[in-house]
Amino acid sequence: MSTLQSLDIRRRSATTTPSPQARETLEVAKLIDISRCIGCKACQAACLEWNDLREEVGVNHGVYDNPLDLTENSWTVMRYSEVEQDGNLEWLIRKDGCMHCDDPGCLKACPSPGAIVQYSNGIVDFVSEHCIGCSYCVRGCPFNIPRISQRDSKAYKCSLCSDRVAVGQAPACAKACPTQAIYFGSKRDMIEWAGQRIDDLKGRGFANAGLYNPEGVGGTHVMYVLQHADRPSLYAGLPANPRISPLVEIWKGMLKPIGLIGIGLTALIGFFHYVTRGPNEVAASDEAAADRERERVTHS
Amino acid sequence: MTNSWTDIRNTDLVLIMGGNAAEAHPCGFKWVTEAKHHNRAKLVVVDPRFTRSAAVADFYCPIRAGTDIAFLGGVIKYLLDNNKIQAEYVKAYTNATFIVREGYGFQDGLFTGYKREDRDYDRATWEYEFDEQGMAKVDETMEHPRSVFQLMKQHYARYTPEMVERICGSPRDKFLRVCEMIASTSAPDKAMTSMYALGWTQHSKGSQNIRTMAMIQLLLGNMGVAGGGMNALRGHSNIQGLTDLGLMSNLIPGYLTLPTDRDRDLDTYMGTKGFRPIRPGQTSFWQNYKKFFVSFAKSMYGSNATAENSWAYDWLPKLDVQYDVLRAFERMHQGQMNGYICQGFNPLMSFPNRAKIRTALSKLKFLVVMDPLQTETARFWENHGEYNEIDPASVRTEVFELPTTCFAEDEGSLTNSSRTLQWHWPGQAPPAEARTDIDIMADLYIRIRDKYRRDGGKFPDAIQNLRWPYLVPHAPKPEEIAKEINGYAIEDVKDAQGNVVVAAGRQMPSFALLTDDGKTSAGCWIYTGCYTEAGNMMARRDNSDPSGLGIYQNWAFSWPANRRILYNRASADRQGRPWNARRRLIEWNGRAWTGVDVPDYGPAVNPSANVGPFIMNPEGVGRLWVRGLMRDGPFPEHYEPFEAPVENALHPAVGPNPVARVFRGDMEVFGNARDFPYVATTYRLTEHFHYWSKHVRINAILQPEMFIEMGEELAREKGIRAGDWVRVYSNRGYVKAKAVVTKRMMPLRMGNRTVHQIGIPIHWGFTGATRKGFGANMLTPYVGDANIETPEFKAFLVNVEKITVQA
Amino acid sequence: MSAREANIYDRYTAGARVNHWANAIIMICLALSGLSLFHPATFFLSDLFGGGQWTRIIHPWLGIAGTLTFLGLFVRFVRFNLWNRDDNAWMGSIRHVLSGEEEKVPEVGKYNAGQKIVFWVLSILIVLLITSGLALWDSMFREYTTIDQKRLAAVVHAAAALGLIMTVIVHVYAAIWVRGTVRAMTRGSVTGGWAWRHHRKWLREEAARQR
Amino acid sequence: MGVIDVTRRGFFKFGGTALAGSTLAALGFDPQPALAQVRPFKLARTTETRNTCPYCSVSCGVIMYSIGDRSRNARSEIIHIEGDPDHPVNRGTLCPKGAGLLDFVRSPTRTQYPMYRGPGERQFRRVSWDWAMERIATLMKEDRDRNFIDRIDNGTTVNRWLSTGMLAASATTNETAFLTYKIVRSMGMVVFDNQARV
Repeated sequence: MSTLQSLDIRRRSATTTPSPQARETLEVAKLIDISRCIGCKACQAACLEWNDLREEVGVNHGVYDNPLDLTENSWTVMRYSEVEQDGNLEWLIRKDGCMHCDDPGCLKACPSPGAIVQYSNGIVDFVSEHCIGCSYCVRGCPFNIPRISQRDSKAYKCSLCSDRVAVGQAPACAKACPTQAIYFGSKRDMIEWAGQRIDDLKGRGFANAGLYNPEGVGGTHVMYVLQHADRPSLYAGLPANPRISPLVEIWKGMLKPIGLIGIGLTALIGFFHYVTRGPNEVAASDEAAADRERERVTHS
Repeated sequence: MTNSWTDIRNTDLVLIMGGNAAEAHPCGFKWVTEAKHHNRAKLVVVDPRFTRSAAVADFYCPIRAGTDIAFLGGVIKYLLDNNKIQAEYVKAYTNATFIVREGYGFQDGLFTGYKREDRDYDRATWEYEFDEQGMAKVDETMEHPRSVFQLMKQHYARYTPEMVERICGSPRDKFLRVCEMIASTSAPDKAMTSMYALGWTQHSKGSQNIRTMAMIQLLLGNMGVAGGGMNALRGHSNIQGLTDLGLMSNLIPGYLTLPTDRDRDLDTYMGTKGFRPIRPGQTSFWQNYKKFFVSFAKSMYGSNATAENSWAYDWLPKLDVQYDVLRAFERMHQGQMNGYICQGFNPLMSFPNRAKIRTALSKLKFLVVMDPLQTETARFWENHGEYNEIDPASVRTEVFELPTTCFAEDEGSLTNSSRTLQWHWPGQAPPAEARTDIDIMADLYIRIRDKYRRDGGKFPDAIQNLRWPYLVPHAPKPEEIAKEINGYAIEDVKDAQGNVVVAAGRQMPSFALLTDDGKTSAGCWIYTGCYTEAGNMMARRDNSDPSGLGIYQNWAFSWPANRRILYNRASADRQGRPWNARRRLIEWNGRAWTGVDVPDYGPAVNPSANVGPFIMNPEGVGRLWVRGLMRDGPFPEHYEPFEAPVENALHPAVGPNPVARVFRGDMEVFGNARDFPYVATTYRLTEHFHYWSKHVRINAILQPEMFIEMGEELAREKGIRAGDWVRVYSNRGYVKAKAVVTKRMMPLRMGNRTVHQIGIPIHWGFTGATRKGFGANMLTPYVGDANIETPEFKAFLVNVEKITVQA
Repeated sequence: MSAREANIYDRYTAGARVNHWANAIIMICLALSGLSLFHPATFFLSDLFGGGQWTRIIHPWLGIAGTLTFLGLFVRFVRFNLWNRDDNAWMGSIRHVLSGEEEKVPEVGKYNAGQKIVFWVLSILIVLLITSGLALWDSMFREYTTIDQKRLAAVVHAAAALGLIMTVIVHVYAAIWVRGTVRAMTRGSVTGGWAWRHHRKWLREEAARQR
Repeated sequence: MGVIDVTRRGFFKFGGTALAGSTLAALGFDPQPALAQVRPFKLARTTETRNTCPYCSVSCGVIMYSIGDRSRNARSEIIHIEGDPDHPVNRGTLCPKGAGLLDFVRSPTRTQYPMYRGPGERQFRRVSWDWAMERIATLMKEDRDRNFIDRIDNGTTVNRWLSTGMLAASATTNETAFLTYKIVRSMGMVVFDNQARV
């Protein structure tokens, strides 16, 4: 039933035992170099075309962003922000979409076994057959990426073209990107290439150029090279240090076992109390006393 | 383009001005990104808007639309004043040293010889001074007061940085920073590439915009070198091919010109095509004009074109005036046109002043539209409310809409901006009853020819004697036509020693072997070599690039003669040694020219013969001063657009281009700065392709609805917020659109005035998947460039107001 | 109390009983469907409701129904569950209660302190559950709350649900442990002896009313 | 894919032990794991054809993937268009227009049939190719015969036809262009232009 041998899955949602993970496949990553991105939306077009997704033709909202936000049909959108700093203008354009975290909040939050899987190559993918549309993943994700479809109540997000990567191709957006702002390969190579790009940027006066590979989520398989890595929020609200919300950690963390054990214990306490104390029975003397009392009250 | 897309990787500085490469040619722009990373190249963008090219640029400078010559004139002055030119290159390869005759001059905005009533020049005074042998005089020291160098220095002395700031609104410091960066490429081992497109061509002085940059590239020694050149980023996949093949009023394929009423017979016609060299020993390649003309005539009329009937000279129509689209629609508007055929194209959306275009179309007797998409032009007679107000009953035109195949369903070659002809194959059958353009045209021709055979009629000879060698007459094969374009030997072609070089019936390997005695046929001489005996060179897919300079000799075929970088002789100094050791194109090895590209030169011409690298020019060198070849002046001069917010600061008496042709009725509808205070410019977005991609769902999703772009300061003044509906109106019409309020449209401080600019993308109409929209051409003025009649879409005047629109 | 045997006392009307058992059943379904989403190990419970999607669809509606039915109970019994001095005394001898030595436990009215605690705990938890539940009901009310609010709601909902389940377990156990209690809610009446043993003051009141 | 096969009959019995069951689960009793399935690679058995993007003049190489293996009974419909990795200019990349080419090929507003609209009519109607081409040829011949100028006053033969014009576009092939040129000039047309003008 699974075209990808289940051995290639590192982690599976709502599954408390480890998935079979004997094989160590190449850990891939997509590097998005904002300094090369011309905001042309080729990646959006390629994503829509490859995944056979189509959006309703919307309206213009007074900006270049179309559609305005990620949706169940648009798994990646460009976010345009105009930033003016000491006299000169910068147009920072960021390709928004799933970051494929190493510790995915969506997977941690998802209650349905197998609905979200993390392959051994680092891709976090939604297996829509198991999705129950509960929006837990939306709450788990530190980047607010998953979207629930109105049509089928399933969660959707960028799959890093797991189907293409599974047969050895690059994702559709990486292949289409005209200026190689999107680069795909092993995570190690991408980090190395990012280093070269950062040196080039530093040479052009961007002292704070850096790699965005946030530790808060264990590093991501979609990384950015930012001209201003010291202020990611300039890039349409890219979180400075994203991590799974502590509330989600509590909710999905120790609350779980404690909860079940609590219920279990309450039931057990009751059982053993009954076994030791025996039932609290009404004795014949109580019935007699009740009669006397009734006589007393009714006839006094 | 003089160079090629992949050559851009070799550059050290990219100037994107008069174009928006990142948005209009994203995959070509990749090579700018490559140059930035591998060569530490810098990208400079000068544009009225902070475009997506500027988003990844190292430096951006704003400019008022329509003032490019003022800016570039300022750059020339900067280069000359600071002696930042490649002196040896300028002296050897440009006409800087040539002496101009007495009587030439420039005063108060006009060159000598202006005839006010004709709006034209008598260009006799715009000529070199010749010696007795008819050779132009030169002064190697360039000190002579009438040398081109001194005249140029004097002409651009007026373009001071202050004047540039006053005219263009570009802040002085930013302008000087751009000059500095440009000047850095005057070093022999540095190159700058100019990437421009309609931002420069769509002005009433478009050709001169480009000439100014060509002068700068010549002064810096960037012509003919790797990573240099004048790179026009053509807008369409085969606009280059159609122009090469002469599909214009005054052209014959291969940039020959159609005879005019003055050319009574072949000899008179050929008399004007002498192109005798005017410097000793120059190639002046156009001397072979007759070989190309006769070979063309043979491809048109085959055996019916003989020496006796002057190679069927009279079967070609002669021109009284040039019938460009503006004149065509003017005639239509005056009811002088009965029929019109649109093979693709969407004139209702593409030509200026749509109201005039719609009225013109409705005066036709019949209109034929051949297009893979349902275009607005085919539906100009339908009433679409505000988007297309017309009463169908009043339109008497018979309209035919013929379905054609699109690129995916037909076979043939396209010529891209780098002059590369590439073959493509169909991936599916045409939809429903669509047919290829070839089949439709062949069907039309055969029907008309047979009608003339049956019923006779006016002058059927040319039609009936047209060479139609196709195996299946009503369905010519693309290969057959490609071979015909390449040309073949009708009889054995022999060399001087008499041995056969090309046997009869064989494909011609090169245009150098074409003859003017009727032995050879070639549909388009510059394409010869595209389909030779070795097969379809346009289908070659070997993408090896041994030199690493992005030449790709064996990928498809580049005209002329598979040369990838034009004028590449200029990449080597007088002795034949490359200026730039790291990027060697061709060099003289003592016996012949060798290198990575086909030499744009006689292969064995010794450099000591001082044959200039610009082999097409009678001077043999690049022209800083163009004699009488341009209608509006041998030196480019700043003229304001026909609708300008300010008067001409250099010469108030002469505002707009004095020789641009304006038809009666159009002059009166130019708006003035009082009623229309804001400069408007039109342009494309990267998500859309003119009026095609509104039919494409994915692109409609990416940019669904018409908008205009305005600066934050202007928006505050008008109380407009991002996303509001606004009405932008000129003296000719109005459009309604959403407002994109942005920091990227900067207000220009010009002296004590502030000029605001408004940007209007062009992509929406009343057919297709996007929201219905008005067309930018409802606003644009009906005037074209003085030399080539390209409409002035890029700079005109509008006003804007906030409106409320019911959803 | 005409024909019935004299020593039986009515404790709950038919309406109360129907209301109670409706709420009970719904609460159990809520617990089961909730638990299926709570822990991977319990996800199999979602098959009781026709799979994950149906569980996610039904659970909120059950939540609404549960809240409404509980509201019915609340209105019916709130006046009996107001805290008074007897309850403090009862709490003081909690050890005797647990060990079953009723005689050492002070007399109480219709409901003892334990039952009142259960009543109020359930009320509070139900309020928490419905508010956090609505915040979590994305398929209906996605835009009304921010993601952070939903995260907080998720924790509150889970904790409150655990509390509710445990409280219900105590409630059910107590009913089973104290023999004769279950009939109160199934048949609506208790024996005099039961009343004498556990709710003597209530017995007197009932008896007085029969005069 | 039931996890534990709960039959209708067993429902009630099962219900009773719900609470007890939960304690067991808490101790790590793991129901059958749900397996993952990746979307099958949709180009696995399609036919590839090389082509050039029709839009701008970078002329990126594209590969078109069509259904079927060109066998007779499968209409080779294009299902995906991607960049041609071998093409030296675009190296497999495409811009947003190129990446959306599939929707151009399959646009619902493609022209399908020859349409005709007579003088004053309010709508297009479908006509046959033969009728349309015959009508156009007749109109053109009539107009040419009536307005053809063979000679001008000073006796020069000019052989031009000014009253019918043609507009060539920008994305037709060179072969179409040359054939069009031959036909247009053989009829004497000079009101003739193409997209380069704008």
